[in-house]
Amino acid sequence: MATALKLVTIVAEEAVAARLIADIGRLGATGYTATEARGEGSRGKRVGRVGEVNLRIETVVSPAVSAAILALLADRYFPHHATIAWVSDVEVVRGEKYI
Amino acid sequence: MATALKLVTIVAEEAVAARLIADIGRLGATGYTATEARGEGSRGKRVGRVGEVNLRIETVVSPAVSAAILALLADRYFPHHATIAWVSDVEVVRGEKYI
Amino acid sequence: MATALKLVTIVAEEAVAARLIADIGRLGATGYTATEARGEGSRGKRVGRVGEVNLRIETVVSPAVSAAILALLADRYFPHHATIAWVSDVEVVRGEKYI
Amino acid sequence: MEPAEILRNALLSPMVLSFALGIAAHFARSDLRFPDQVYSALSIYLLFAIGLKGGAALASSSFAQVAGAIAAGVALGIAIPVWSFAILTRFGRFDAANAAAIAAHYGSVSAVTFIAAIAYVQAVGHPAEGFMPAVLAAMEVPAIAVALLLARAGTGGAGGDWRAALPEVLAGKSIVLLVGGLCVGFLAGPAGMKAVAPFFVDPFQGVLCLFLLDMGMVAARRFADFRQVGRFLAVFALAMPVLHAVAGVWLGTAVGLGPGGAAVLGVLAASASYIAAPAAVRVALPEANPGLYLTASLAITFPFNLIVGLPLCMALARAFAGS
Amino acid sequence: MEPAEILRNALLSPMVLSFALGIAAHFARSDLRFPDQVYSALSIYLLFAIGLKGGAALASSSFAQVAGAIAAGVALGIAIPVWSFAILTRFGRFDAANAAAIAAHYGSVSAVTFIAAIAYVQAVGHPAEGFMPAVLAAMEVPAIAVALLLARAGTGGAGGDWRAALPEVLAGKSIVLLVGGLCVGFLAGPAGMKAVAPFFVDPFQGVLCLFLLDMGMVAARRFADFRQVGRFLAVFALAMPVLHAVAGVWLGTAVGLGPGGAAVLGVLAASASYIAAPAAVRVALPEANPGLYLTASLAITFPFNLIVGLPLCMALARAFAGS
Amino acid sequence: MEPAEILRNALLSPMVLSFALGIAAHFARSDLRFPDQVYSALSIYLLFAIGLKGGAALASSSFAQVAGAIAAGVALGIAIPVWSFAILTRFGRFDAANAAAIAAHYGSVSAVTFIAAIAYVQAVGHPAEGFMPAVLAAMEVPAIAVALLLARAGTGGAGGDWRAALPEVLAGKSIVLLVGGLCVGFLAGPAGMKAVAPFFVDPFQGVLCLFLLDMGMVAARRFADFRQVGRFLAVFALAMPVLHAVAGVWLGTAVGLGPGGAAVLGVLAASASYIAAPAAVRVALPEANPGLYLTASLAITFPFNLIVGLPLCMALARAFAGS
Ligand SMILES: Nc1ncnc2c1ncn2[C@@H]1O[C@H](COP(=O)(O)O)[C@@H](O)[C@H]1O
Ligand SMILES: Nc1ncnc2c1ncn2[C@@H]1O[C@H](COP(=O)(O)O)[C@@H](O)[C@H]1O
Ligand SMILES: Nc1ncnc2c1ncn2[C@@H]1O[C@H](COP(=O)(O)O)[C@@H](O)[C@H]1O
Ligand code: NA
Ligand code: NA
Ligand code: NA
Repeated sequence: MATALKLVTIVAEEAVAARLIADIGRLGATGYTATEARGEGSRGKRVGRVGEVNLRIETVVSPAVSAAILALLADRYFPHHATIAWVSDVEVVRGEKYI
Repeated sequence: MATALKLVTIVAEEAVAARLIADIGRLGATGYTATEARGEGSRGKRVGRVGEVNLRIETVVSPAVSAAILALLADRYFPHHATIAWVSDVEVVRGEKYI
Repeated sequence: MATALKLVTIVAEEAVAARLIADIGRLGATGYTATEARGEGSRGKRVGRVGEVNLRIETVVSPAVSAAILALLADRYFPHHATIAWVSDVEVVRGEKYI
Repeated sequence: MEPAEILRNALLSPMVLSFALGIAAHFARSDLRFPDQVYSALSIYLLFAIGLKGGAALASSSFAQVAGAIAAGVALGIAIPVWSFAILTRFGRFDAANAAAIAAHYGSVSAVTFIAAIAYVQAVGHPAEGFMPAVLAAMEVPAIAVALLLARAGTGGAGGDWRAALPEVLAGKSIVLLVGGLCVGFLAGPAGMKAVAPFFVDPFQGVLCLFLLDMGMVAARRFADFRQVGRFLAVFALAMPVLHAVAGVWLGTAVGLGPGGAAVLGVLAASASYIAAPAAVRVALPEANPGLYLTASLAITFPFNLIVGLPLCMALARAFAGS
Repeated sequence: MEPAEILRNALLSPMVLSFALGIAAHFARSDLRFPDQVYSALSIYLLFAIGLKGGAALASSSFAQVAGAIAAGVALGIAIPVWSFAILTRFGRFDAANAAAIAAHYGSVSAVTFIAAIAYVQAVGHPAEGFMPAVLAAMEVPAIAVALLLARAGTGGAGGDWRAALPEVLAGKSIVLLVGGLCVGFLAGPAGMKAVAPFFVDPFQGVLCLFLLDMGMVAARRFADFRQVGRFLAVFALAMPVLHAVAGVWLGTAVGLGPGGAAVLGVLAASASYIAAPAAVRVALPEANPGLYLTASLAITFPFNLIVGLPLCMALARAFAGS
Repeated sequence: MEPAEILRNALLSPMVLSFALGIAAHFARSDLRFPDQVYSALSIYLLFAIGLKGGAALASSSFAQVAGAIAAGVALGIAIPVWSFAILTRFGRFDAANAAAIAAHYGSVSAVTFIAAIAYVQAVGHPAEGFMPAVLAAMEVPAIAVALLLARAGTGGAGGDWRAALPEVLAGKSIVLLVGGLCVGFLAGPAGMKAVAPFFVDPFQGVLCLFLLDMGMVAARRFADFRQVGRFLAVFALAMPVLHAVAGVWLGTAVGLGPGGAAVLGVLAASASYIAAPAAVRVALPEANPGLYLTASLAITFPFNLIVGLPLCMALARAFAGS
């Protein structure tokens, strides 16, 4: 009943979020869930104002898609954008839907 | 000190969230944390308007309760409601509190 | 490319969140992401009003820092504050940044 | 006022224009996004404010007149879902759940359409009776109850878990704010209202513009589901409002409402709910498809009423009143 | 104005009625939910607006009169926690932490109660002195400091981490908005205020209604904790406000405030904080139980003051003024 | 009005004082936090409201006068990024991406500064022409397009993905609200505007105060990045606004604007964007450093204009007008 998949969580500045969501869709993600977030990292505090809005995006995907998303992030987003991403193992009911 | 438990994360349309929270409480969850979310999946974009509000609910539970929650979701929520759920392994300090 | 790290998620009442964030920074966390949350647990419903605001904080850290954060929570926050924390294993691209 | 000017008033009001701007923003792929919590704050404000104003007006209205208008509204709320359900199952070949869901939406009422109607009839010189918000409140629930009973009958008792759904509708936020506002306004009276009018009365139409700007984006998003809706339901969503408008204006005139009030009752009958009904239907008839009932009521009937329904009802009301 | 009418004014004001509606909505299990961020925006608006108005009024007040009123307020803010702490430890058998936490709440003041009082005394024809917001601001902190010192003494220096807590209270949002608003209003003067009055003055009471609607739901949620409170604290939460009301009105009359101002000082003394004090106490006295201090101040004393305290203080003030 | 009084008006307006309070709150480490969604609701309100007012004014303006002012604005929007880019690369030794990013910010305009200018010139007795919001809207985009083209040339075609960025800027929320508001206001006309004025006109300055309170905190947060900015850019961020102010006021006078309108055009030229430009630059020039362009425009130029730029432009306009 349950399938082993990957949960990729990405925290990114909102300026690039629309583009990022389109990109992960192209790489094979069938959906995502997003919440607004504040945060702090190597580039200082981000508290939801001019140039400081974070979006926390999570998507349940197959291991292959997960790897593709991470590669894209490392290649195109990390160099210039305030972004972090992590991956964990999850079990999903009726996982075929998300592959 | 740390106990191995399950973290069940459910993203559901808000219309059914109250009922869902009551249900998972009945199945043995001792608490939950909820945030408002947007999202996109097989049923299109959900951006927080009329009929389009998502709630992201997470609850730390024992493996048995986790299985019961997933069974309930598959049985009663997935067929008709915009819902997704995933489970991951977590460690919790003083986990007895959540069993 | 990917490093195995810990994701510590803490749900805490907002009154202590500022202090808590400072504490985890001192223990070695290089950043955090926070969202506002509602919730329910052993101390009743917390719905975002006077004395009832929850903050959901997550931080990607090394196993050692994770252990230190949990020890601090158990020691100083759990006894008197509405707080819960869980830890899961995550993989992070360019993980050296977060150690 | 000339028909041309009435139409101009309907089409070029800041409200309709804001709604159109919202639609345009969606198709321009704008990143304009109304924050969720602000959206729900605006709807709380609008509902509570019309409740308050209605309540204060109730205090100075004759009981007979109010009772007549409410009876007319409730009668419409019971009749509309019955014939809608019959048409949808018989001619549209919808299953019981979807037919009942749609019937619930068209029998119930849209508060935003109502508010636009109140502002419109006032702008064209025929202000409605002040107690009309009480009629709005009375029309919200009956249609939903009737439709859920029909679903129950139609599915042999399986669907339409109306005993679970009704308390939820009655304690739903739109009813609580409308009826609660009516009570507060009634008890506080005109003197109490004076103190809060600079917040609840004067800025009202401006707030409505902002709300409709967002509604335009919401409705435009639903346009993508047009294919799902199908030709039958599309015609239904345009023709039934006209039918209901005629019925509402006629009944309103019959129970003694002035032209403004009768026009507003017509608009109420013509309008389709998209707050109370969807919430109830999601819970009681989860197998019904929101791509049908929400798209029809939100993306077809709502703009149709805003643009065509308002001047139509006004014209009908003036014709019936023989003025 | 007749006593009956004064009472009617207190009970049937849109503010009290909105608060009652909030309570009713909670018990009807309504899904009405005020968005969190809107709630905090409303509280920012209310605090900043009273600061602004007070500041503009300060500019045209005599120094002596202002100083007298502030001195009276601060004296109450020091005395109330001392005797409250004594009563709670001696007769209530509370431990030092809980007694100090409760004492901090009853010594400090509630801005929302203050605002309701200002509107009320104006409605019954005895407007308060315009500089009263300065008194409100001056009364917020001293009681908290005193209570934390008492806790420190009571627990042998272990509890009451007041050195950490006080800067946080002083830079807390209610103080920043109140004192900041006072400064802005004072410097901008009446001319500057005129430009912003349509936002900060005219809609004020309406915004307060919406806020109280939400407060009603918050207070009702606390009713579930009544059992925790216990009989002693319940009596305390009703009796002390009466005592403090008498002390406040008497002192206010003594330092030369008019009946409206004296009544408002009475209300301030009677009111219990639920914004500044809880924030400080959560940090400095985490071992104190919010089920005690928050429930007492929010679910008992706040509605009591809103309904009984306001007309009581007004009646006392008129009696003391011999009018 | 005397120069001294003009300055007093600029420094002690509730707007500037609220901004200063925001800065103070940041340095007092206050926990005052403006909710994110409320912040974006306020900016939607402000942009839409100036659009509406400008649109209604457009209806009653002569075409020639409007065209002249818009032409002057667009000319400035094209020229400013060209010379800014040259100065920054030649003398400041910035790379093409950073120079273009900064040039885009200083060529484009700040809506909040504009709003403050409109309120200011009115307060000192020289109201600006009502159609100035149309000039604001026309000045937002050209500078960004020019700067991205310069970046493209400067990096040999690699940087400055302007074909991707421009549609995003054009459909960006500030353009949609401004231009959309202009259209709605224009079509609804003064009659339509009257109905929504109590929401979009009267409370406007008060809302602006609340917004500036938050902006003060945002700007203060950026002060921490001062070291990154460097001496050259700091001087640039203070000197260029003065230069642009002179150019803008002179051009405004030349195309026939009154002293108020010319002063506002000067302020527009002097102002640096921090809504439209950052959004475009983040997407098209991600390698540019926000610690440079945002800090310069938000933490240096914005407060400078608010405090020095406004009275300066007014004084210049009166001098050029020979009054
Ligand atoms: N160690 C971390 N754990 C969780 N979130 C982080 C961490 N580091 C950075 N972030 C998030 O990622 C955003 C950008 O990080 P940075 O680019 O390092 O400034 C921050 O605003 C945080 O929301
Ligand atoms: N692959 C996914 N990963 C994360 N969230 C998802 C995914 N698919 C769907 N969701 C969430 O679940 C909601 C309902 O999904 P659906 O029923 O597929 O439309 C969406 O609005 C998303 O918030
Ligand atoms: N089992 C649980 N799973 C997820 N979140 C929880 C759980 N228990 C408590 N919480 C969260 O932690 C907060 C404080 O919990 P408590 O101290 O038990 O009242 C609650 O308001 C919830 O947001
Ligand atoms: Na209807
Ligand atoms: Na007190
Ligand atoms: Na400029």
